[in-house]
Amino acid sequence: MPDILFRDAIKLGLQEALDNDPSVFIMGEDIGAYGGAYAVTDGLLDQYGPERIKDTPISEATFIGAGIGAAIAGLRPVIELMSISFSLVGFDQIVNMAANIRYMSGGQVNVPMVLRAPTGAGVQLAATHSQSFETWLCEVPGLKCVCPSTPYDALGLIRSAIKDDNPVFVAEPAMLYSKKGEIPNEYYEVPIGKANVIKSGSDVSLFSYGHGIKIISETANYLEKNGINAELVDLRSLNPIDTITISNSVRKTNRVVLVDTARKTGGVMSEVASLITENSVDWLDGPIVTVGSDNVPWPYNHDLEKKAFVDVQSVVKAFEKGYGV
Amino acid sequence: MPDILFRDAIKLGLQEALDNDPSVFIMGEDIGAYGGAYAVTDGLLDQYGPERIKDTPISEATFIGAGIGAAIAGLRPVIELMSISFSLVGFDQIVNMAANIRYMSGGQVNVPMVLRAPTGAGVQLAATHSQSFETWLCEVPGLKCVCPSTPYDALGLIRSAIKDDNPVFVAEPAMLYSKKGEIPNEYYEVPIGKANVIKSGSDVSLFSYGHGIKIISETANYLEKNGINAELVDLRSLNPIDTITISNSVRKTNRVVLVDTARKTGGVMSEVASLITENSVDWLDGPIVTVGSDNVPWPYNHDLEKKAFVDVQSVVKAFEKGYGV
Amino acid sequence: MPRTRRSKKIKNTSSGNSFHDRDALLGLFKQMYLIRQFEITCGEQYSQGNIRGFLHLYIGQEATGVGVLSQLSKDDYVITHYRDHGHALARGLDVNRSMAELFGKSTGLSKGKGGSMHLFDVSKKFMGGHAIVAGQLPVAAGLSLAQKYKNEEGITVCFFGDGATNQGVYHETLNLAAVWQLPILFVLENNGYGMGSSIERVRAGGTDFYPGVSTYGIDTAEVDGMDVLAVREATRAAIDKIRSNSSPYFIECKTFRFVGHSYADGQKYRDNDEIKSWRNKDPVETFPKYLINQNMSTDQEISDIKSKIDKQIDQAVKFAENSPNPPMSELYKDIYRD
Amino acid sequence: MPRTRRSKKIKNTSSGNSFHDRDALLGLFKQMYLIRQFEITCGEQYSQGNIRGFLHLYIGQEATGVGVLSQLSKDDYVITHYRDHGHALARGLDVNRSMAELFGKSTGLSKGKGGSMHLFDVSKKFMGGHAIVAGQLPVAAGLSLAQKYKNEEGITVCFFGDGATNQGVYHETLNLAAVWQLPILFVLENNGYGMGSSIERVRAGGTDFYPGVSTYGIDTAEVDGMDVLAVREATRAAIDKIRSNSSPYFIECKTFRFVGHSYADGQKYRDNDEIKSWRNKDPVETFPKYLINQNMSTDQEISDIKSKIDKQIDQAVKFAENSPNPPMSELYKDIYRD
Ligand SMILES: Cc1ncc(C[n+]2csc(CCOP(=O)(O)OP(=O)(O)O)c2C)c(N)n1
Ligand SMILES: Cc1ncc(C[n+]2csc(CCOP(=O)(O)OP(=O)(O)O)c2C)c(N)n1
Ligand SMILES: [Mg+2]
Ligand SMILES: [Mg+2]
Repeated sequence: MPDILFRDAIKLGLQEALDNDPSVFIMGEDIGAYGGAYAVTDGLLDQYGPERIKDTPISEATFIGAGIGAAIAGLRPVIELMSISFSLVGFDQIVNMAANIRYMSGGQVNVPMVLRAPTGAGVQLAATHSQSFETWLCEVPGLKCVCPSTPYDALGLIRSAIKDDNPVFVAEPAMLYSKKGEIPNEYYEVPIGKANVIKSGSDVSLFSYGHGIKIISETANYLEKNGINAELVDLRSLNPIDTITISNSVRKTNRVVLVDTARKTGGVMSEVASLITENSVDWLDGPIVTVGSDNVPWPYNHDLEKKAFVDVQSVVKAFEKGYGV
Repeated sequence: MPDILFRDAIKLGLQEALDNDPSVFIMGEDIGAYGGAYAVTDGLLDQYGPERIKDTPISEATFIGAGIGAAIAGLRPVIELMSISFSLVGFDQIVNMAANIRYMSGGQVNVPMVLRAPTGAGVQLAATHSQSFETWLCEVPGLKCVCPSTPYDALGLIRSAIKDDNPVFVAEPAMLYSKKGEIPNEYYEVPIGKANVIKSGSDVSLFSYGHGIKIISETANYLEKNGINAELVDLRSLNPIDTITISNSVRKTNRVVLVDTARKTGGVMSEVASLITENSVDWLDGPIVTVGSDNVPWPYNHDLEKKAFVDVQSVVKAFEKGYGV
Repeated sequence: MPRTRRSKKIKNTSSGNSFHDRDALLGLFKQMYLIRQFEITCGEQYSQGNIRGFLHLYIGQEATGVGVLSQLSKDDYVITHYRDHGHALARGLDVNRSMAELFGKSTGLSKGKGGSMHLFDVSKKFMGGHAIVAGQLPVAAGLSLAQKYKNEEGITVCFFGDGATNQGVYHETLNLAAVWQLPILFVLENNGYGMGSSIERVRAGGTDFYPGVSTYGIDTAEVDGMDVLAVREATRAAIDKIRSNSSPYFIECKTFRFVGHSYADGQKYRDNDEIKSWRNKDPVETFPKYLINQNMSTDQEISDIKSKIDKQIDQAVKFAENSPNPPMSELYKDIYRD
Repeated sequence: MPRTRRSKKIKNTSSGNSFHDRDALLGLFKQMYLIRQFEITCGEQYSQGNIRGFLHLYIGQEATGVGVLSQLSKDDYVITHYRDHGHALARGLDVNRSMAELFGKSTGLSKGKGGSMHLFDVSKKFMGGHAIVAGQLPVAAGLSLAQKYKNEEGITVCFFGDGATNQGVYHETLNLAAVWQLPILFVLENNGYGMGSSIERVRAGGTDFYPGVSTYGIDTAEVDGMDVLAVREATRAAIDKIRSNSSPYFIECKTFRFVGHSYADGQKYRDNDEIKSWRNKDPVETFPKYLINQNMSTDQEISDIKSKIDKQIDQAVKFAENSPNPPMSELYKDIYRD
């Protein structure tokens, strides 16, 4: 099992697709000569040439729209956005067009397109560059949305995303690009729609995704020292969401803590809470505890940003308060 | 108490502001000579002239941004969007710029701007023209967001919105423009941040907003016949949300049904559910029941659209299932 | 230096001859009349409540769509905005299924889910009406990008209105098409108004659009959009150029809608004289007269054609009326492809 | 007809005289040198980890900002993008508080909440650096709209880069400014690259921008952005025109950044020769030489100025270092105004 960087795992997935499927091409700002803002596509231009590694003008709405057009015409574009915050410039094309065109045409077209973007706060880029709009994109019927937390999942999900016949948004936590992890030598995919039970436990279910996995893992370590055996679930897929794995875990541990690195208000976990209330409320021994980052614009200052960011302490505190332990 | 159309209540609010405050002006597509897509601004061009009733080119991003600029320079622009669905074209300006600029400047500027837009499905405009993006906009720190359900609230909220020193999004349910209601002769405002207990009750709290008020009112009538006395709460203000009124109602009736006319997934009510779980879970006699429209793109066909739309029957059914009554 | 190119001014070319065989010309008339009658009928059906939502009629602009689409091959993609009935019918989409879509029926082109603004027929490479102003332009660039990428013969034709040129994506798309040298034909149907806004009130560049376009290094032509033959000739020239150069081309058609923006529009923003003066150029009236004048047709033949089409439209209405609503299960289909 | 207007080509005007009093000229040098030293220091502080996030340096482009801003009055608004240190300092923003903002300190212009990309000082009508490419353009239109609405004297100056012109809102804003005849000066700092993308690779209109702009009927000038005097003269002419006509104006400055796009950029996309040849025009080097040549200054005076400014920058770093972090309560402030 070789160790690989998160960013290189994604690159590997792109390379495989470029190698195996001539209908795959990549578009985005400065993904070619510059090598990509987070160096994910570094070297691909030399390897595959400018027809398949296409640098675009700074016009997100139009190159996303062009991706949709290319996709309904049978290609499989993979589009990189420099930041998920810039998706707002192209939100009309993503939400009104990519998500709806199949439905509006009565199923005549489909959009096998992948949009990839770094997401989340943590590197002092301030209010407009630190957001987590996967919280919105995962709510749009017609789109799929995933967010890997390890190089393993990053590769496995990018493989599935590129093969998917629908538009898939891959939110890549910016803080993970330089993290290492193992991947097997054998081919595998991580199916879209399946959560991952990272660690089985009996006393409480901790749910999160993306960069939040680090936080719930550390929380579990802390709880373990206090004799509490936590189950850790990485949602991975935000749409479709794996209601079965969620229910199973809740019904086993009877206690739930939901952790979002995005702002708590409007986070993915409100939806998960609503799901659990609906499906498993009778199995709960207490409230559904939701923890997220502060509901403020992201500040530049390091300490303020850190304070806004959800952390182990706040998760533990919320759990203790919620369950009186 | 004169009867007035919903659309005219808004117009009245605009006229008052134009009369009383020279820094107020109105911008939007075809609000002048054409009279506005939903006739809210009909006649204003003749009354106030082209400097204050400004027709814009079809470029939402730019005229919203121009509103932000005018607002930070001391004016009070009121901007009409023809549909909340078109807000996506200007989402970057609303979410990245209007909401964040005060914070990023360390409080040096503020954005006293009102954005108004018709919202919601129900008139067979199909997938791209029937959405309810107040569900997203109300999650953005830095923005306020309201949604009136009566001419009274429409006038009262537009008065407050225009006076507010922050960007306020007013989502106007498209299906309500032609509804009539009473307004008093005396001046009043509806404060932003206050929910409205439309009807006091003891057995269950029904929460909704906008066009959903009609549905919970009918539900209450139905329940009453079955001996269940429902309390009706109109959120009205989606950001800030009136946590106190919500808690009081929940703690009184101990049963909760949340109704969204927007798609259930990603609706405002998931956030409310999360709030209730956090603040009042010990007062609940059962699950938090959430009902919303189907999680599908809005179809054109009348019957399909109607089926997708939340209705009294589905609310009653969900309540009965949730509370076993 | 910017690659500005001169705009070709296309005159009325009724005196030309290469396209002038009788069947082709009568075909143009048939299509224009079909569209006209289809839409008059739509208006009636709308006021009876059988068609709902927004209804944008193409009445007055028929020569543009018919002229352009007469020159396409089956390999070419077509994509347009919400005012799409004319383009759909001129592309040969089934009249019955088009009407059924407007009625929201299961036999409709989009199974009743799209309605008037969203006609699609992928088997004819007709990639939709689109309801967000200018939203179809980036998608059009993508269609033609795919054609170029796959080395296909076809080109992409993208229709849009003057109002759409005020949206940023219009400019972004022109730029992308020119930078990547995409085989795409932009057809601007300049009817002078975006809803109630005359061009002069909302656009700084004047009422002509090709000068701005040529600063992108894109070839342009300006044509009388009420003259189906002129449109046809401009299109043929444009397509030849696109196919030989694999480069974009832009045609500006000066045209007019005789009716309101949508069915609800009282047209307070313009006066009757303007409408009247354009009505004099009505292609559905003037073109058959021209054909008769040229001894290519007769009053009788024209009126036979008309009554045949009238019947076809009646049939379409019956077809739509008699078609079933989509089953409720359709609500949940076509969101994702498995 | 489109109102195209000819672009004025502004030559090096060092031989002019109206602005040429010694103090004014030395002032230009002082500002350029201040910016240069400020930014060299920023780079050092960034590599030491005292400045974080993104850091975009203006090194090489000083003549543009200084030339333009030297001509503004206090009534004028200034708004720009993330590469904003030069504009901020040339507008006279406090050096200490600018540095403190980059350090994220409570004494910073934006209390440490904005950082390098978001310098604001409303007391000087400096309305921010903005980090979404081209996002400041619509806001600039709004500022100048307010000035016109309120019948104020001031105008609005909006800076942006060549890359920003590929965003739709650039075009939308030009259109709006021209339709509404807003008193706004657009200053394009054309440094040849948007990140790693040279203009030729991403823009169809060629490397000159004014031809496209003039199709909006906006007056344009093109100027050597490495020549502070030329920029100054172009700006004065532009502002006179804007104030007398209440109409927009557009200046394209040809310039170059000597360093990477941001601190992390290895500049693989361009070769050293290009950088070198532009370095020969470095205004911070050439302008003092010119002053000495013209007997307006001396080696000694220039080096005195430099060491004074060097000290000022050292002070600023100390000020920033010694300033406290914002208190945690600041996290929750400035979201809404009560
Ligand atoms: C982004 C967006 N803004 C506004 C609208 C509302 N709207 C629909 S059609 C239209 C006018 C478009 O005019 P034009 O492009 O000239 O086409 P025409 O209707 O004249 O054929 C407007 C403003 C919309 N659909 N999308
Ligand atoms: C909407 C958006 N897309 C992409 C980016 C990332 N980005 C930041 S600066 C930049 C290049 C801008 O180039 P230009 O406008 O020429 O300004 P310069 O950096 O050369 O001064 C890009 C692509 C962004 N900030 N916003
Ligand atoms: Mg038009
Ligand atoms: Mg640049």
